[in-house]
Amino acid sequence: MAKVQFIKSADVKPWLAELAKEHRVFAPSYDGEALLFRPFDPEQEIVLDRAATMPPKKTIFPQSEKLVDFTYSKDPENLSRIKIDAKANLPEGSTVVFGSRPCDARGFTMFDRVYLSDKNPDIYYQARRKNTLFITLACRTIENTCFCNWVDSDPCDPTGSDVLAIPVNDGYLLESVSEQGEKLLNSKLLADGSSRRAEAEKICQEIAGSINNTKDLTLAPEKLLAVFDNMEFWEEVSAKCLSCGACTYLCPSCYCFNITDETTGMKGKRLRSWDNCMSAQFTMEASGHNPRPTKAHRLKNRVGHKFSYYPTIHGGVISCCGCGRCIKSCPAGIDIREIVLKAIDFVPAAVEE
Amino acid sequence: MPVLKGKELRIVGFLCNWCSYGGADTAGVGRFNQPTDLRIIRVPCSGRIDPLFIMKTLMNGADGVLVSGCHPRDCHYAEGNFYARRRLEVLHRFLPILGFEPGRFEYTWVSASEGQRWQQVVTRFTEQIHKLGPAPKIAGPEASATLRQMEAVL
Amino acid sequence: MKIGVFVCHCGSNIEGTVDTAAVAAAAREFPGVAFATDTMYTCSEPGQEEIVNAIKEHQLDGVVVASCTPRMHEQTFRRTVERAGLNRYLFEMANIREHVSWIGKDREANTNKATDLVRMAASKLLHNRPLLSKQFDINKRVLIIGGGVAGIQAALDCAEGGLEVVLVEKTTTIGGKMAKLDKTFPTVDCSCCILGPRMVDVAQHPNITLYAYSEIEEVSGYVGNFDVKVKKKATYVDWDKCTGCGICMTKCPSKKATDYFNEGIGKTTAINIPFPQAIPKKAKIDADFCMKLQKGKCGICAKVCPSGCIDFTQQDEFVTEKVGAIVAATGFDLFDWTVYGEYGGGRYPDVITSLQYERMLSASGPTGGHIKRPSDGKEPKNVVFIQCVGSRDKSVGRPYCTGFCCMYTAKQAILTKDHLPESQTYVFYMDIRATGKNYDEFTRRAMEEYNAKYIRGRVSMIYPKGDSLLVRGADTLMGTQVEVDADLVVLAVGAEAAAGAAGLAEKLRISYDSYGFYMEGHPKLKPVETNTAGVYLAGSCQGPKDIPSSVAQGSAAASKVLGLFSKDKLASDPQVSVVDIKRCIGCGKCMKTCPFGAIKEIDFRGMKKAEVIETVCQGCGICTSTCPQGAAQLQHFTDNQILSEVNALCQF
Amino acid sequence: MSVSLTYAYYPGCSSTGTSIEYDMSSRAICAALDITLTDVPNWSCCGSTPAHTVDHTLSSALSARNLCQVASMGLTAAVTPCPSCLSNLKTAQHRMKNDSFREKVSKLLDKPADITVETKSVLQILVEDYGIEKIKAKVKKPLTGLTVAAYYGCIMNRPAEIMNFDDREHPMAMDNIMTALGATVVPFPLKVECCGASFGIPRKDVVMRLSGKLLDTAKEMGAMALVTACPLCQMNLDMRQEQINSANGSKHHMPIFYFTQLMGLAFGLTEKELGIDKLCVNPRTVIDALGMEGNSKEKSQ
Amino acid sequence: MKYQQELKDSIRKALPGLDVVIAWSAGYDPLHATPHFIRREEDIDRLEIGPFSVHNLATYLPGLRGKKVGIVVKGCDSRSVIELLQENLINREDVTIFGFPCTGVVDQTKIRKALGHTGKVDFCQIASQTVVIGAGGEEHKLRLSKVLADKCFSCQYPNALISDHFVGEKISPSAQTEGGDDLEAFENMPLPERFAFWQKEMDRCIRCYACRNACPMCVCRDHCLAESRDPHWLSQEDSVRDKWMFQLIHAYHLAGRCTECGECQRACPMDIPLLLLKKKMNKEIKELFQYEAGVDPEATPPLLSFKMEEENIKEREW
Repeated sequence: MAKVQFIKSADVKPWLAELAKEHRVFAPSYDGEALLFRPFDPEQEIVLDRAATMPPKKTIFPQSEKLVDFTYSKDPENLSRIKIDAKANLPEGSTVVFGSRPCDARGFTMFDRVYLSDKNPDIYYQARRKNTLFITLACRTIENTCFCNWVDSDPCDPTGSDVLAIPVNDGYLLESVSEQGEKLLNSKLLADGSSRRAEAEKICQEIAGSINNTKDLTLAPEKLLAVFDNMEFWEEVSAKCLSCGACTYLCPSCYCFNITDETTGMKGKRLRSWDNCMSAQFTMEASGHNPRPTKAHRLKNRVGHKFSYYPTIHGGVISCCGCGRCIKSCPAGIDIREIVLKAIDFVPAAVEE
Repeated sequence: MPVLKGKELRIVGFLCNWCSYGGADTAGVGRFNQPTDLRIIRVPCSGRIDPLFIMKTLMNGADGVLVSGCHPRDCHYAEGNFYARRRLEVLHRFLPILGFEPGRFEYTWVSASEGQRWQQVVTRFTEQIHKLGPAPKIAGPEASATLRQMEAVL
Repeated sequence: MKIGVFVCHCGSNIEGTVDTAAVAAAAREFPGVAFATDTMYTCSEPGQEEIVNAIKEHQLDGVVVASCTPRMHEQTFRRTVERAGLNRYLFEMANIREHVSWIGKDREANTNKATDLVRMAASKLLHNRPLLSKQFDINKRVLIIGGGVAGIQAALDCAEGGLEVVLVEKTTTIGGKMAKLDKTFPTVDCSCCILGPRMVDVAQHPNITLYAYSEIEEVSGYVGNFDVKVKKKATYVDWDKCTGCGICMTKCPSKKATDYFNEGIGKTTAINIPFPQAIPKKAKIDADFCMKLQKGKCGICAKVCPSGCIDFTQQDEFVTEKVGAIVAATGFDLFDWTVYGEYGGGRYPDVITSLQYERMLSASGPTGGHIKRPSDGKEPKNVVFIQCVGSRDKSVGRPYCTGFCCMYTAKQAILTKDHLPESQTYVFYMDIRATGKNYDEFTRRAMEEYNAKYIRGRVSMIYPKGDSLLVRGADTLMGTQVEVDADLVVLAVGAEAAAGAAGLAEKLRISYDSYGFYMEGHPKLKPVETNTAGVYLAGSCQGPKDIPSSVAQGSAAASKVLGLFSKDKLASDPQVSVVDIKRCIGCGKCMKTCPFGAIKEIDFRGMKKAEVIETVCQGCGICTSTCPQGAAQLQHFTDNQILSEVNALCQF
Repeated sequence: MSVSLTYAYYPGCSSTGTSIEYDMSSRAICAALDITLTDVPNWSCCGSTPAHTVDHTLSSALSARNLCQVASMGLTAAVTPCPSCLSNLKTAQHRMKNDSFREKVSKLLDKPADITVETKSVLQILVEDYGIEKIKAKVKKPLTGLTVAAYYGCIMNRPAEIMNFDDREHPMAMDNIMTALGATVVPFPLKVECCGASFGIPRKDVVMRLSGKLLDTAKEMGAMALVTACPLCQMNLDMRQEQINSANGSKHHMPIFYFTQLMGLAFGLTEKELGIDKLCVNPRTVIDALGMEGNSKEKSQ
Repeated sequence: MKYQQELKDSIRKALPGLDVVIAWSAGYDPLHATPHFIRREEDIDRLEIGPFSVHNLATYLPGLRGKKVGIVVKGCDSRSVIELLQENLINREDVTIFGFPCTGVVDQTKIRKALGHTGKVDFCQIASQTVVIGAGGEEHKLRLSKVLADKCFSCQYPNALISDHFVGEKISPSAQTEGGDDLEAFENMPLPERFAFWQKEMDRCIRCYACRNACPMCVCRDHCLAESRDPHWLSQEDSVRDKWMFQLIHAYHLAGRCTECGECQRACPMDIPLLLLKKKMNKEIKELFQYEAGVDPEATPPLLSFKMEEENIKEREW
């Protein structure tokens, strides 16, 4: 049975300060005009009434992470005999993310299926994932770009979170989702919240009820495959794409990476950094050949991967959490919903014999 | 190891092969004493010096960058230093917007015969950099704490 | 990569202030370095052998030598590594002598700096790639600029060697300064008698094309294939027809034209042939003084000319010559001594230059070889020579020694006594520099046999006193002031680069010093080469020289040209730009900025791309720093090579 | 252009004594030429010989003090007739280009030393700012018949990089003025030679020799009179002419004018206001002969 | 927008000779427009021009080289077209330019700041100088001038500088001639503060390169130095150094070419004030060479040319 606690709005910061003694705590605050998950700082205002510019993706999947430090050393007897010492840089410590949205937290479940497979777990991801807890805030308003309801989720979806916080009148109802989450709810600043449960449920229902534009994407995997070879279709939908990485880098469920070694002198590091399937470098081969030479090919990959290929191998789960950041932040105003619907509705022209 | 602590600062020179590198050689042949901070990178022509090398050098933590080429009209390649002059001047004027002191980067002309002038240029530039002191260092990827302090200042 | 590092002691030149062993020890820790040692003289034969052996023994595939400037020995060591089977570009030098050991004595700082320079060289070397030359055809013709004794010698030697020679002379006759001299030191033989036959040889040699009264307008191209535009200035005389009879000169009514050949001693006619032995012996009209050209009236010369060669409408004409090598032999001019107010600044007619005095002494000169004072035509009794006028004088910006003035002053003192046995000569000098074969003996003779009174000191003032000049100076040996009543004062004016030398250097793309003298490739080892391949120097354009040295240089330059042309094809320098066709977006910015037109646009699968013409590219790298996407990369100085040096020096 | 010229006027100590006629005539001709000279209030010694042989900083501070006075007048240029004063003012300015030297001077002055004021000699403003042509136009009584040699002395133009006026070896400013006034100017080869002034007290024999040579040469060149621009030169040649004669056995009787006096005469000013009567060697015969030839020529034109 | 119908007619006439016409249409909500590629007659109806036509469509031109392209441009966009023509990156005969008098476009960041929260926008009406936005159940009335992009205040070229079809009447440029107050203010900051400022701002860069890809003059695109190993200017590290260095590469490569359209800053999802660097570069270029990019298709950018004697460079004084 989940633990249910209540916290007054005014107590949020003191509670986070408490948590910060044991964990790295991230909460949304402004950096310039961008709302980001930043290390908790009591001096800074925590902004919870809108979705952050960037999901808390970096907390588990850093933009660039140093996987390995390596050092060359020479045999003094024979300088051309070189030894390499490599040291893995496994992440340590635990992290709490406060104020993530259901879509943000759910995004990592898309990662999990890939990085935490039994056969080949990614130890770096694993280490962070295990030790990163999400206190997720249920959404009270649905933004124009939101479409979590299209992808089997909703504004109060606890999937992927450790604690779900539902905004109620004068504070938040905190519901533990995981065991680790339950441990976070032991503060003296929290009071038993059972009495407010009904109020919270009502709020959740109200929000869910306000959504009326749900689309059925069941056919998406199959329909997208159907237009796979229709480059004209993809050229048209990608015409305005600028091939930048804003959509992928702001996406809570995009998990591609690239590995590079940077060496200076006798020392070096192996970096894993975000990759971006919109970039011409993505899948660029050493020969200069690129199986995805144009932006049409690449946008096809992004949409296809999320709405067709991933669900095909992961039990129908669409690898998109519907946060809408790719729509909001696209400098060219590309709307992924539009593309998916277009593919579903696409009727191939009758082939004339 | 590379910079003698308390004695030297990191000063990088980009010199064209034909005039200024020769001028530095002439200064050596003439045994014209110079401060030891400067490390010279030889390039064929000042026209080869992409201003981005200078930015990169500063970004990498150099305390000063000195560029020297043939006097205008004397370029071994006829026009290289004319292009260089425009590009380096633009860079020189641009750097302060980034917060680099304007004097961290200078460019000048020294011919292969001007050993003495080279000595003066090096001495003067080195003094200028020592007066400015070590360049401010850019925070590394781990320096989020420093960044937050900066934010507090701003 | 397996790099070998050789840190040179250069005797004590480097080892004196750099701990080379420590540098080598540090180098062993650098990436890629498989072998490092310090050696006594790397450039010596055993030193080079050591490199060759180390390459073989340790299977090195790259070499760093830390020694002197690459401008000195880069070629030497490139050949060394080549001997051991490596590509010559898998080699880098760290200049720890000129840039380290010779400019400071702080051993700790020097060792540290030398280590840094080796680190830079080694990290650049890691990015070096083998480069291979291309062969290209050459045009075996040579252009010689300047028809003085050095240019004449070079022209004749080249022509004798079977080359076609184009000789361009600025004035209407070849012969240069030597043709103006009466006698030469230390033999006191007739200058014109030695030079005259050689001038005739030039005129008659089938391999020599002479453009007199012509200048270089434009030079393009590169070693083996220069295109030179020559401006033939208008003489208003059709030289194809002119026979040099000189009738025009006898009839020309404008007799007040400046006599350049005679250094302004006397006047000449507007149409003139500078002197009887002129080559080519052709007349030229001085437009400034010609009444016909100035006022439209006269035209007498046209009437009297038996071959009808006068053409008042003549214009400058341009011809283009294709040559494979160029020798600059532009000589010197005299310093403008009138900045010396204390010598009258040009106000006293009886203060003249040494070269004017030569013309006065010459039997073919305006005075017929009689020494006469310009002011009143009287024979002088006391003749005072002042040396170092515009030489060794920082205050007028001429700190260097012209070198030959001591000798010609002694010669002129001797000749004065020969011409005027009653005369007395005085020579104010700073030091006597007579360091040639029989030179010192010669100055001694001037003093001892010809009784020239040598006074060691500078002259502070010359002023007229009665109809003579009072020369006041110091006698530093006696520690007194001396005053000499002089009838004639001859200034031993120093030499400076010929007028227009700097402009020509810019066209030739060679460098020159602050006095306009051209820079040789190396002060000792490459005295007639320049840093521009295919361009050589002869004579005083490189620095003041006496006749034998100028002739020697003329021959040296000729032998360099003959050597260059002994091959049928030249190897291009592979340090050229190369465009990565994958990265090129065909924007053409590189083409816009290339000074040599070495980049052309090509079509690659329907896309515009840039391509470098290897033999035209001179390797400046402007395109590389212009190309925003780094597609054009100057080989051996690629972005990554330079960045690796930056990174070796600065890592945050 | 009719912008009137205005300068701060620094007379210098000599002008109150030995060279009072230089001061009088300078003021008189400037007035005649509509050049406004405003005396520097409360001026002091320029820091000349007595001071600068002892202490350079102190000497420069004296000059700097006067320059500050000029700046306080709101004027940007100061003029003095005396080349010695000018030399000192300019040397001080030159030294003060060095920051640390200027700081020392400022400390002595208790205020920042001025480095903006421009300094010139009366001769310099006449030729550079006013102009020979305009001077020529002001001549009422041409000095025809007068043959003079112009003697500048050793410091009017030297050191060239500090004085920055005319040719250091062969100045022509006074020659040109004299020619403009109608006088005949002989080429005078010793125009920048030393008169021996600095040895005036300790080594009179040197003065006798050097100044004697000047008089000898002037006479040889055919000059009737010497014209000077320096109080010390004038004094050596004029006041000491008899001593020179007796020391050298010469018989010179050569009037030594200030150039300003001759300008005044040519402009038609009275001898009184030009201080002609202050001269030691009587110029009467020379003055009386003035204009004879010229006047007749003018008539004939 | 007044001239919208006229523009549609003009495009309709030209469309048969063109492969595509690039314009704008309504975006995902009433506050956004999006680039609109007109290929068929029926696409024309969706065309919309107005204060949300923020995108500089010239960015798409080099990628469409070889096709017959029509493009609708604001005055500022037309300068990018000129610059592309100047650099031979597009062929004039392949491009048909439709111009209209632009009265300014909005700055989404300003709207967001004014409204506080723009996630839920229901409607937006613009009547003369007033903008009425319905968001989150509330109605916000804003003065248009409060939310116009900075560049519009100092706009000197409201009408396309180059066009084949111009609809409407040309309007006169804004009275304010001196732009870049923010630059001036920034230049008055002490150097260490500027240094700190950039580090802080660049820290949040996610290296998505939207700034670069939205820039009409960033023509290297797929071959940018930023992602290349040869040449290897930048590492993939998440460091301020590399991120800042990229902005310097961008700014320097734009020297004398940037038309200050502001797309870099607009495109930045992290709202980094990137335009400041370009403004500074432009200011210096203008001072040094009296040159402004994107005005004359025949001009040569100043860094690709030189003079033997440079009037405004006094490099010998150092």
